Amino acid sequence: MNQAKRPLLEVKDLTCHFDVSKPLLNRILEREPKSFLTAVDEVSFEVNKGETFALVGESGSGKSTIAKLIVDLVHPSSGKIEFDGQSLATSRGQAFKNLRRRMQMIFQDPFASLNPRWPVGELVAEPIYAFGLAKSRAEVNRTVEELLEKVGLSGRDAAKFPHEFSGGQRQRIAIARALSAQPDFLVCDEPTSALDVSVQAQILNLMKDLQDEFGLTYLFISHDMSVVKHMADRIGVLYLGALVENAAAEELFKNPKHPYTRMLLDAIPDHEMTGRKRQAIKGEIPSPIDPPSGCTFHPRCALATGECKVKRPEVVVREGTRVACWEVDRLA
Amino acid sequence: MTKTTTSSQDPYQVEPWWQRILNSDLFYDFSRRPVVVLSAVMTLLIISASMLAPWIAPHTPFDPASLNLMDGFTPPMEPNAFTGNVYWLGTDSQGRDIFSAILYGARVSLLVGFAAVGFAAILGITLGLIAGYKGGWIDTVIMRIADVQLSFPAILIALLIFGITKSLIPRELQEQAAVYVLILSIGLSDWVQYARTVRSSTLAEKNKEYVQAARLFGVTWPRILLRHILPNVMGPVLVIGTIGLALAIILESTLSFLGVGVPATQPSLGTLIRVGNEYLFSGEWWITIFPGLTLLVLALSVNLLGDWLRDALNPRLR
Amino acid sequence: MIAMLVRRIIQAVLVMLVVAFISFSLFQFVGDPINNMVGQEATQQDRAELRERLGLNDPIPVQFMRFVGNAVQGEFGISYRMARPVSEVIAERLPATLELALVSGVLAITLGIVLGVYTALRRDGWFSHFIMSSSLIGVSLPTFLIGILLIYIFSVELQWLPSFGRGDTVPITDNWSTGLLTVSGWQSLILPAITLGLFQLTLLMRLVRAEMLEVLRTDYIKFARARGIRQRSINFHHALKNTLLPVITIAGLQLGSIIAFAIITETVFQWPGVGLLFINAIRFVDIPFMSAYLLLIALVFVVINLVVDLLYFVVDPRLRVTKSSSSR
Amino acid sequence: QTLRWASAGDSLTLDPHSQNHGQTHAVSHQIYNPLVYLDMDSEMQPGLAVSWDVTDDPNVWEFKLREGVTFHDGSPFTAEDVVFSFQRAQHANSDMRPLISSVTRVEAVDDHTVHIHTDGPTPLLPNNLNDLFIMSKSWSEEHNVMTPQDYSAGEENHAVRNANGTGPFQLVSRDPDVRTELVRNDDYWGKDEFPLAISRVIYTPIQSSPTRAAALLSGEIDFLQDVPVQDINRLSRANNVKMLTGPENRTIFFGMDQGRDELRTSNIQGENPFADRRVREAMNIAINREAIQQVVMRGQSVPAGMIAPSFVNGYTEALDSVPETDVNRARELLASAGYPDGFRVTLTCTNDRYTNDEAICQAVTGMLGQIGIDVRLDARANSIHFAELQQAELDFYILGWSVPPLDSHYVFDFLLETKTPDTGAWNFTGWSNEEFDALSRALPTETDLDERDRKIARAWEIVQEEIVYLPVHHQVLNWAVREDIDFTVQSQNKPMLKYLNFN
Amino acid sequence: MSDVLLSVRDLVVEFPKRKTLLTALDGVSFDIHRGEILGVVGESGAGKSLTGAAIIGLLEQPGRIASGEIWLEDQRIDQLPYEKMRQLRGKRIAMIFQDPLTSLNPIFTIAEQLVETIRTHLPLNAKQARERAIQLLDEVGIPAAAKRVDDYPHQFSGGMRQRVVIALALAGEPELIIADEPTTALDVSVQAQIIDVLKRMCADHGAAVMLVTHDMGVIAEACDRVAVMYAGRVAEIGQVRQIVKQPQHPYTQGLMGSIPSLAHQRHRLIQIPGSMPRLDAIPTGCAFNPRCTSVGERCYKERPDLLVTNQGEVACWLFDQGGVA
Ligand SMILES: Nc1ncnc2c1ncn2[C@@H]1O[C@H](COP(=O)(O)OP(=O)(O)OP(=O)(O)O)[C@@H](O)[C@H]1O
Ligand SMILES: Nc1ncnc2c1ncn2[C@@H]1O[C@H](COP(=O)(O)OP(=O)(O)OP(=O)(O)O)[C@@H](O)[C@H]1O
Ligand SMILES: [Mg+2]
Ligand SMILES: [Mg+2]
Ligand code: NI
Repeated sequence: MNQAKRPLLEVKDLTCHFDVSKPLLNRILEREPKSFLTAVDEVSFEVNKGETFALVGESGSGKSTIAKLIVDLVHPSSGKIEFDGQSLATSRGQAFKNLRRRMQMIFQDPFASLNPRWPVGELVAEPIYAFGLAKSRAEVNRTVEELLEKVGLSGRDAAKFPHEFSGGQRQRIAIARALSAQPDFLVCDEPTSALDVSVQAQILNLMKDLQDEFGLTYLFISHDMSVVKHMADRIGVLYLGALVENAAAEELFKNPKHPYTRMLLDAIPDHEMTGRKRQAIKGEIPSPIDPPSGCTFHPRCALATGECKVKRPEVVVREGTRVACWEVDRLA
Repeated sequence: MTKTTTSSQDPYQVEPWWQRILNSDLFYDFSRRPVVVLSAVMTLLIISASMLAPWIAPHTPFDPASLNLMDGFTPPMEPNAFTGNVYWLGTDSQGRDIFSAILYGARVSLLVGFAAVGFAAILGITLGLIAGYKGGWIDTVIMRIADVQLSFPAILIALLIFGITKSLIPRELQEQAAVYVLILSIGLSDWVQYARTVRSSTLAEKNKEYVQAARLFGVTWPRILLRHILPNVMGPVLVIGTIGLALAIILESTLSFLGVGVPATQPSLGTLIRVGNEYLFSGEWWITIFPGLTLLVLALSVNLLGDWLRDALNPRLR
Repeated sequence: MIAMLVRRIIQAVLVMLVVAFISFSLFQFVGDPINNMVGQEATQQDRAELRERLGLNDPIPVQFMRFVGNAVQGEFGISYRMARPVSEVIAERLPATLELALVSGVLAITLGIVLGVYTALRRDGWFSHFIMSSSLIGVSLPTFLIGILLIYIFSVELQWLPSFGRGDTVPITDNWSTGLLTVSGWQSLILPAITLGLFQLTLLMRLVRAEMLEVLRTDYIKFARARGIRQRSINFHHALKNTLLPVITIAGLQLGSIIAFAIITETVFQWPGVGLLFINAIRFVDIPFMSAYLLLIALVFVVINLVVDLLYFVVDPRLRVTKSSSSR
Repeated sequence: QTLRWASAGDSLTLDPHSQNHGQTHAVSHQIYNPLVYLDMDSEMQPGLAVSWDVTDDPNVWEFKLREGVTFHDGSPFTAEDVVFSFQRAQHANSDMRPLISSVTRVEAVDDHTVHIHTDGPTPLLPNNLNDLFIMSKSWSEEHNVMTPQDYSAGEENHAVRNANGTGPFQLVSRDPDVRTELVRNDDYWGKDEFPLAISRVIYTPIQSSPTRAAALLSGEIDFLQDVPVQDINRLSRANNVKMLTGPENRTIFFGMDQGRDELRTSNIQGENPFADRRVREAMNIAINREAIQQVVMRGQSVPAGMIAPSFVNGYTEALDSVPETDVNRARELLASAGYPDGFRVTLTCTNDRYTNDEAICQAVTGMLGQIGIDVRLDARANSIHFAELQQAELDFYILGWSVPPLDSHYVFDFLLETKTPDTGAWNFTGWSNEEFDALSRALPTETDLDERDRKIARAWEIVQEEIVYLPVHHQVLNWAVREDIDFTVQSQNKPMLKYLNFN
Repeated sequence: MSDVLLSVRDLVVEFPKRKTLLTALDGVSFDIHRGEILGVVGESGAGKSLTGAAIIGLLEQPGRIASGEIWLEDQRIDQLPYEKMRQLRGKRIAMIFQDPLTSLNPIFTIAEQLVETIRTHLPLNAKQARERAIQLLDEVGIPAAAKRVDDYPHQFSGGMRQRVVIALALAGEPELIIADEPTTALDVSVQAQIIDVLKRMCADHGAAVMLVTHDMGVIAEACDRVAVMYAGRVAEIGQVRQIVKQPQHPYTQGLMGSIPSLAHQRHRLIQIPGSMPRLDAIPTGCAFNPRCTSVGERCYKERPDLLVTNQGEVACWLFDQGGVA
């Protein structure tokens, strides 16, 4: 195999069930079987080095779960995740530690992702200590200072506590902390959804700058289509845990293949007042515990046929786009 | 709004820790409440006086050999009918100087109170953290034990443990063991509160992203519990601890009053009150009133502090 | 609903078994029951015989099962101290404790709620401040001191109320004679009930107040205000009902505690209830009585908890409706 | 006139033969009558017997019974009832058995004469019958209470809460530990002899001593038996209350285990300091009995030099003279015994049995501390104390002893004779002296009373010389009554309410 | 204009704090006309919610209106006694909060809450009120309203609950609805539905709406006019097209520029440097001066008031004849 062409991250048939059964006694009394929630349903995608892969989808579609699966905060029920040819699940010891280090995550809530009792310097230094990336206290301090300056803060902020910072600044601290592990790959779970637009712009710009500087690879999660469009090279659309469409960003916006993707795009508010008519999304997302049969989107789909109700769609490739829909050709 | 620096100051200047305390909202709120300040002063006063008892007390009431029985029942500030000795707050039935006895008694009460609270807190926090963080059957087991325990009022548990240990410990050790038995029984009757509070805070904290972030760095769970979660759940613990201290002191005195606490040769405030109680109607009011007042002031001050702390640490009340 | 009930009952049984085991262990580990039963003249042979007769040589699980079996039938053996069947003594004394607990419980709960609500609504009134600060004194003074002081003031100095005992009682059934039907019974009840209820009253009051303040800060109260709902209705309809929900649990537990705390009050006021017997039993290491009392208190707690849970179920719609559509 | 009567503890049972316990008898005395009883001055008075004497056979006593007496249920009192009652009191369940252990047979000579046969001459038999109550045979048969309640087995019989006596009062209701109500027996045989001024008695035990005092002050009770000594001052100052004071038939003292090779609770290994007489003497003169009397007892005690109260045959003031307190000499004695630095020992004490028992122990702890003996104090409930004492597990303990038969032999027999299954039942000191044993054992059958007294005196001499016990004081009895009540203290602490009068 | 329903004049809201007096709203002025939807945008902490709360008289302690006037038609309402104000609430001014999950009292049924509100404001008997409640639920798009009216809040999904909240707000037929971020807590996909309902209801009932949000998409879609707030002050007010297409205030310009565009791809977004000042450190002069790209001398000294330009009102010296210098 050609080393250069190998994707940095390869996710294959990733599935994650959560056991959401009632307590044993209730199940016995109410004669209910165990029930599982399928948060991620046979998802496969690849992310190449240096590119940004985005995941979009409504709330509850499994975006965060995929993020956690990749960084091993949640263990998959089946499927495999390979990072640079290695799997976290099977590696041990130093190799495991090293893999961990190379994948870091930025969380949605800049208020909850920083321990309020720790001064910023220690927050940023924690990965350095944990992974043994510095030899002396002085070196740690220097690194922390550099990182803080890199994300637009001052080295002297290290002694302050998180509550003395605004949301945007905190997200910068979180980024600095993630960077302190010297990762190749950053999972960003809605990193700006808690921020104001003006601050969001700062963070998005910073992320792009850092990507240019360090050659970082991003898995970028968002529900805001315009942000996704701005950031991503490739986009995956999730619906009820399944990846219904996976396309290059340009292509997805220009030429959506899956009816759900189309629906999402139609629902984007027209904040630029271009006169585009906005369509409200019909219906509500079904329960992932008891998902519809066949194509899970069929109850909300205008094109659904009998086949959609019973058979799960296979992934087909159309013009470089991988899409899971029986009626894909009709839509085009 | 911690930052109160005016714009002329260097915004990056870091305050030393005492400056931080003095500038904190907590301290500001504290300094604005005379009652709270007063109770803090009283608490500190009683604590330090009892710590220094061997140096400031005029007598050593715990040494029976140093007592002169003839000094018994001396009223405050009046000479004894037989010996002519004058005592500040009078003496009790054994000729013990009440003032010294209060100092030493408060020492026993505070020792029992602090140790019992410490014991309960450490036990409760540990179990609460583990139950909350690990979940699953560990959680179930710990919390069911807590439920069973909660089915018994503290006083009953304490009485029971006291009763059992008393019959298990050899007699010659009992006098010394009494204090430890008290600590054990009060502590054991009290851990549930800590466990429950810490557990629920832990449940909330463990889902916060900073914990997940720490896991990403490969931090092991005991370390996450200790370094990350523990500091964030200490607020409520502090509040329960303070109020618990007052309760423990009262419980100790109640047990001593019921005759199952520390022995009369090493009286705690409760024992002093119990002993003095017998003489209340006979006119020797000072034997019970002075220790009673001390107990009241101590418990009240600690309670006031706890009360204030609870409000002050509750972000929604601010 | 049924599942909850079943779970609670299983839990209750479990609690009772654990407590039963503790009680049982008392027999095993605390002193030799034989020694307490026979005089010192008894010969070694007498003892062995008695030991055999009482089944003390059987394996521990067998003994435990027998203990539980007996306990279920209300058989706890003979009190070492009083030399009478424990169940009988308890049956005789329980009414006194229950009446005392009930009256002080009612006192604590009603006054606690009323004062709690008042202080929450009039947060800055001087009367609220007065109540709040005096309530702190209430929790800072040990119960026994309060009792003694009340006796001193109202019995000795003022001679208004009796200082001890239950006053005249009227038999209702064979075992139950009540003091609630006579004037002297009520007079005798006042001081102990206040002494016993004061602590719980303060606790409840502070709880109600905190809970009420919390509720008054919620969004739905804010929204109710924004809809122009009348202040009265907001305070006493919207807020109070939500406040009382969590208070139910605590109030239930308090009622249980009251029965246990009666130990002190009964000692001070010479109230002829089970608590008084218990404290004596502790001093005398009267194991049968101690274990029976333990089980009794556990039972009271368990029953109260069960009732509270059911009550909760009835009043809180969030629990009642099982087929909630989408709330996660 | 109703009398509301209170004491610290309740009667244990109304079955008169089940328990040999002071307060139980005190209550029973109101309902039942013995053949003879001690009146308020502790003088022996005819009860259901009008006269008694030893017959020609020194082993047989003859009692003439009172005529025309009826039980509360109206049935007549006859010799059969006496025979029955003795039999009942000799049953294994009865606690009264030891008092009449010498009785072999009781025989009804006619309706109003009984003969009591003993195994050997028993000159002091009537003294043992003070608390031996007579029950109705027919009533007992009817209610199936032919045998006494088996107290330790927790048995309940009809006689426990019901009573049918010949006494001055009749039971109305009984709620143990709470309330017992009696009314005057208008058919009482002595209704012309005694004032019998009370028509109704309500008897309540009140455990807590301040409450007891408070109840008296607040006028909730009329007659209080166990007055807390510290409250005496206040009570006597109160204008609605009157204090009654008198010597009590009880002496408080300390016992030391002198027989063992090594004490259980001491730091001295391999030898028993108490075995050395010098140690015991040192302790004896280290105790400041005056101080205890003045402060702990508020003057309500008589410092003691011997372990028997003044009513007892054999008591002399010389024997009872209190040793001079002398700390220095005590130290010297200790040093000469080989303990210049003292030693450690645990003193076990009751806290609910005798007047201010725990305080006395505390005081003694301090006094012994002053001569270098490090005493650890363990104060506990009397039931535990006595249980452990009876298992001979205590090194150093407090004990109070009263002598209802008013004779020294009672003291010797229980407290001083060498411990064997038959003698020295309460001698837990391990002390044993052959000469003493011989003297003491000769007493019961010694019919020459002068010779008997000489033997008693010699026996006491030995005891005092050996310092077997450390006497503390004789208790003083305090009763409090409403101002308008005319009553006196009875040294047995058994109020005979029929003597009580109102002014 | 003649049909001004609500007029806010120089509103100042203060919070006395331990050492300082925080001025959270500083001279806010704007009008709302009948039947109009006025959008209020701004960064978090700009004072949007406070404005709404001040209007309906529900400022939280220790906040208080320090000066300024609020007029509802010709009635001044900022100083009304509690009871008078209460009668206005729900009847003439209603408010919707951000979080539908917590806005409903969990232990009362929807019917109980609706009926109580209706009967507080309208002279209907219980039966009529119930009918009206069902009708209202129907109007806001609750399917099978008659059946679901007796359900408890927790039996509804988030979007449904927000509809119930809207129904409750409309129960007294108010003339003005203050909607404080009514869609932020909801899923993107249901946002549009809620905005639709709100718009339709206002059109049908002729009520004016003050729509507080920081989502420009919502503004662009729903509003007639927009007020942009910054640090407790109004930076700019104008027609929505005007604000979106040709923002005048440098802050509005920055704000609009920082939104990623669907239409054209840029490598970097326009960003306003820095962040909004804390309330205790608002710079003198124009509050925006540290972040402004066209800042001049005057901006540091004098505070600009709203200046009427031909395209709306702007608080910026750039639009004063005197200029920024
Ligand atoms: N620990 C868990 N246990 C049970 N169910 C879970 C768990 N974590 C997530 N889920 C469920 O899995 C599904 C996917 O959740 P996930 O958090 O991945 O969604 P999301 O796309 O990130 O949504 P959002 O946009 O709201 O963040 C949801 O239905 C959620 O309820
Ligand atoms: N109770 C209070 N005490 C002190 N300051 C307050 C209080 N309530 C609000 N503020 C301050 O007033 C300012 C405006 O708050 P407001 O809630 O109106 O902001 P907002 O524009 O609604 O923001 P968001 O978009 O986050 O809802 C904020 O800086 C806030 O910190
Ligand atoms: Mg998510
Ligand atoms: Mg807001
Ligand atoms: Ni701050």
